[in-house]
Amino acid sequence: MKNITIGIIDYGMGNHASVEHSLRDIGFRVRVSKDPAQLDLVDALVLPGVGAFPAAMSALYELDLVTYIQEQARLQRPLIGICLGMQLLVSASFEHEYTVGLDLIPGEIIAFSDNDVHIGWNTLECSYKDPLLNPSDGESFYFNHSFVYQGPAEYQIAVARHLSVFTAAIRRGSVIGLQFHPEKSQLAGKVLLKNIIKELVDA
Amino acid sequence: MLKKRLIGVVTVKNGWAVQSFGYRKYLPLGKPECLVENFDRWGADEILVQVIDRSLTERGPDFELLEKLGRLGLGTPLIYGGGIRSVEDGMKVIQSGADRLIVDALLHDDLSVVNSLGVRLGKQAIIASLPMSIGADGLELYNYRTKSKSHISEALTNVIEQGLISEILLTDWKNEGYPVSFDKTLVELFPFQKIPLITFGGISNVKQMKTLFARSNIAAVAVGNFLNYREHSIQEFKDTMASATLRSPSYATENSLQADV
Amino acid sequence: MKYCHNCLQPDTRPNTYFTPEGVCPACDYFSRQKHVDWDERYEILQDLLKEFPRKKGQHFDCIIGVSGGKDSIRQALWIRDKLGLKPLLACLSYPPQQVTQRGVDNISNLIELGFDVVLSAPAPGTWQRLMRESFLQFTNWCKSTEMALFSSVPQLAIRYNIPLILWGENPGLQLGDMKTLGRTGYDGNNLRYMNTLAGGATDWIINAGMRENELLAYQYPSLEDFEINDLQIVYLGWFLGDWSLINNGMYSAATGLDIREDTVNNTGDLLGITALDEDWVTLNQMIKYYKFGFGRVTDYANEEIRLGRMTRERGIELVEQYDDACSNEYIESFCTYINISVKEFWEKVHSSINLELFTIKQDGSVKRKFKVGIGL
Amino acid sequence: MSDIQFCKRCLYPTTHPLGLTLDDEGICSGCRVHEEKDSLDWPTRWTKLEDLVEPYRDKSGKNYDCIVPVTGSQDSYYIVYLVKEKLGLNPLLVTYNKYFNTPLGIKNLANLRIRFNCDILYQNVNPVSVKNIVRTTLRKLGSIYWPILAGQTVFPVQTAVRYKVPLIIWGAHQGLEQVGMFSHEHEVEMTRRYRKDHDLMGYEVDDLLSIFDTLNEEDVWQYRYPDDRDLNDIGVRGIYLGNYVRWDPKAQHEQMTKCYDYQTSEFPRTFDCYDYVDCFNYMGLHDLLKLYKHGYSKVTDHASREIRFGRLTREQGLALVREHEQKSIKYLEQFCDWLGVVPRAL
Repeated sequence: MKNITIGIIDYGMGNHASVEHSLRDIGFRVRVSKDPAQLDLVDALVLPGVGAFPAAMSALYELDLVTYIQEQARLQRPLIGICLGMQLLVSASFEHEYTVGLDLIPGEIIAFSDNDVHIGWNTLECSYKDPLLNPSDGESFYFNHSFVYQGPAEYQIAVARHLSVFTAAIRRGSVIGLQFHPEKSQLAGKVLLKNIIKELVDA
Repeated sequence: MLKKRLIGVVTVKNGWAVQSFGYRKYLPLGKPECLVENFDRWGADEILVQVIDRSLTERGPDFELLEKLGRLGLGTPLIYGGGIRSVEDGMKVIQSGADRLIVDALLHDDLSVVNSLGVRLGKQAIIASLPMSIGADGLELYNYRTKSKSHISEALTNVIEQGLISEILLTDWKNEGYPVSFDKTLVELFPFQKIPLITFGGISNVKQMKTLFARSNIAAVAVGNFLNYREHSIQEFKDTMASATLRSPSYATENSLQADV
Repeated sequence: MKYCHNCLQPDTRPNTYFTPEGVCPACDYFSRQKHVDWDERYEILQDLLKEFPRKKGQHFDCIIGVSGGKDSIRQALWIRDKLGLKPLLACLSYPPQQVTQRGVDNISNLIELGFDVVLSAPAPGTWQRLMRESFLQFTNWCKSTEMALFSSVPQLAIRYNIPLILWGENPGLQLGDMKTLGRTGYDGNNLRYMNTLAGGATDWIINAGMRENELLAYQYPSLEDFEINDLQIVYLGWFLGDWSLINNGMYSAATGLDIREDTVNNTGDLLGITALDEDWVTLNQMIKYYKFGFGRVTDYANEEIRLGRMTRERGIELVEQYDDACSNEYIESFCTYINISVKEFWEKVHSSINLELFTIKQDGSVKRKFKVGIGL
Repeated sequence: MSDIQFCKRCLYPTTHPLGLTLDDEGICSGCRVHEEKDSLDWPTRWTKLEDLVEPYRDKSGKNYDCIVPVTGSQDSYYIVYLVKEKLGLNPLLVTYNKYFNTPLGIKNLANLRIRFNCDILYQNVNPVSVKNIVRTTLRKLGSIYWPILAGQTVFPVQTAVRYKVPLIIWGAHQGLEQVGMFSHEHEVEMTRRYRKDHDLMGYEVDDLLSIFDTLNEEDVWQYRYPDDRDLNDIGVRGIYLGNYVRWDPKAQHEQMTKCYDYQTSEFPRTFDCYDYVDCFNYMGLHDLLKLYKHGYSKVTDHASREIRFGRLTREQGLALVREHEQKSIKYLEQFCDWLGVVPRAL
């Protein structure tokens, strides 16, 4: 396995250390950068994110990364969005005020019904339409969010259940979104990250 | 199906992980990062690090400790509490690796900061710590800095009812650290029955845990002192409980001495 | 009683059968060794070793039984520095009252040569009682101790998850104990049938009145244990063309072996290099001589004669002079150890003397009826 | 550095490496837990111990009842005495060869095996690897003892897994005895965390490996703790007799000397003649390094212990510490020869 290098997009929103450690433990090389020149050299991109959608989008604009990321998606370079990072991939979000996202995957981010929150470990139900996550079907992953993706079923590749069914993972071509935190899901998280990245990079 | 959580608690005082008894007596345990790393390997569902002498001395969060914990590369979600005074403090705590933060002193000092943190980070990241006890006329909130008891303020009640915080850490502070002593009536009498609770303080056996987990509004049970007396105590609790509501126990295997494992 | 035409081995050793030409199995084997292609055998060994790759997470390639003596040091160094393997050395140590200072120094020497050594030592009290029982029942104190010695390596092989056991000489070939001849010259899995191990039976030990869990060190692993853990004993002697008592002594002396100070007339140990970790083996060799007509010096002489370094006549002189050598000092210390009187000791020894081969004079001295080298 | 405070009763500072808390009367956690020795009902605790070990007695006749780590000194005699004579268990003794063995230590261990008639297993790690590790831990942690502590605390656990004997029986828990880390009633058991945190100063063996250092996998693998799966499969469990027996090392040693001929020796750097008689360096170079690192040495441990037992006043203890703490060390050249280090350079 040629040493795969992952680029974590650093736009100042969210903690890179855990994602970085997780990827290194799996055996990948990691670069954390906001500089497109650096990010061009890596085999796959990861977009982390903690905090609110609007603040994150303005941070991406400030660092002039929106067009860059959209361009990489167009080039079908592997891109994985984690938690808020996943939500940024979609068309728009209603968190606080309606805000346009990177629009790489059609759909919107809306609040849970009656302002509910989804915190804790929940089992992943893979849709078998896309074999990418199948090895992790039935495994538990750590969720920590109060907004969810709503969009065309074709982009949903995994769901989870809390009061109602909601989207846990989306995919469109080489762009993947994970609502949960694989870097905080112990062994199951590492296995999933490894499978996804190897699949996307080898494709 | 969303699982219930067993949280490993590391209480820190003067830079040392300690056992705590009734919020007033302490015994040394070791280096916080050693306990945290161990809970991570044991497969705790979340790890709560509470540094109990930061607000007392106005030194703000223990970023040095958070930085040390960051270097461990934890695979387990981390909750940090201790010394969060402002929105900047809270944001920096999350930036330095904590997944969620917990506030106690701030509930008494400045509720507006709690609100804005909820807005900036999303309320799922915010936990309110309410050490409670039962007084002459019902439930009392304990202020550990002034060692005084009072009723939950109107303002705090609004913040909770407006859903600006995701969970409440309900601590039976009087029985904290003593085996099989958590007072269930605290949960029954607790005014906010809709908000998910993390129960802590004197929970040491599976029987207690089962009864607590049976209540729908209890999302997690936290254990502190009692995780330090046995090897694999988190897995032991999960094995004995053998309940589908919890994630099953995991036993790490890096280099086995056994044949063909 | 007949002697081998070539060397001084009488046909009284258990499980040994001479060739029609009157040559003992060891001489027969040795004569065929001249035509062996040792390079080919070395390749056979290399292929064999490939069948035992290191298991996942395992850091040892093989396990060797060692006492720190001449065979151990030579084997350990050859396995590590020639075959490039990483061995775990397993030493079954005599109890403190019996092990000699030079014996423990030799183990320290092995450790200092950079080897990982696990040393197991059975409970001294039980060991002592079993030695007493063994001597009183079989006039051979080694019956129980040899059970422990032979059992320790396969026991440790199972517990340390190291299936490949490298052993020294094949008793079947070098010493003529035919029962241990396995499928090939180097397969040692029949070692369990060696005279001492008697198929691994320990019934006599159990009747000695000790609880079963006191005798764990004496349990030779069962055939089933061997199969479950796919243990494989390999005799290195089959691959080492120059394997001999004296050669091994020289290899080891050059790498730190400490040898016996006492002289042959007290010990029967011609060059002072055998069984260095304890001194009561001298008694057993003397008793072996009284039972079968050949002792410690005969074993030496036979090897030297086969290697052409000693004439049969010179051998006969040495055997006649020293084959029953055993100073009273060793007899007294042994009797104190197993708590019998010297008188009882001699009564026991005399009761097991082979009266076909010896007569016991009035003064208690023992005379040969046979002529060394000729027989009866 | 937060200001260092001292316990009012014993001589420990709050900078004690195992951690020390003072209560509002200025008495330390160690002294407070020590008071339990005169308040707990020890006969009942002994019955608790008997019930605890009962299920571990081997019924098959094919295995040992427990694993007991031993050395040629410390509390080994009393531990084996309790396990074999009082509990009637059939132990497998295990010992890690630390290579600093005094003749007296070797003799004590040999005598122990004879007097209690026990099987024993010695681990001898090849000295090349041991010295490589010592060079690294001396440089990184200022410790010449790290591999010994690592070996002594892991070989019994590895043996429990390899021999499928789940119960390991230790003497007293050092954290409890010195700084009252636990109450006796917590009945604390052996954990990998305590070993890494305290015995090994926060460094498990893999933490010593670095691409900049020549120390390699082949040197260190024998010091790795068995993984959680192994421990769980076999049900390995380490208990401390000190939680069930009123632990008084001085009295115990005297009893063992009288009944089982345990032998002692004098030390310039402490008044206690029982502990560490089996080691050339524990009370020598190691003790000096302890003083440099923690500001106190073994004599303070011994004095604090004796003060708590009421056999010394604080003033007498302080006088003994002052008298012994500055004494010179022996066997330095011998250690330097062994490691291949020039004394000045050390």
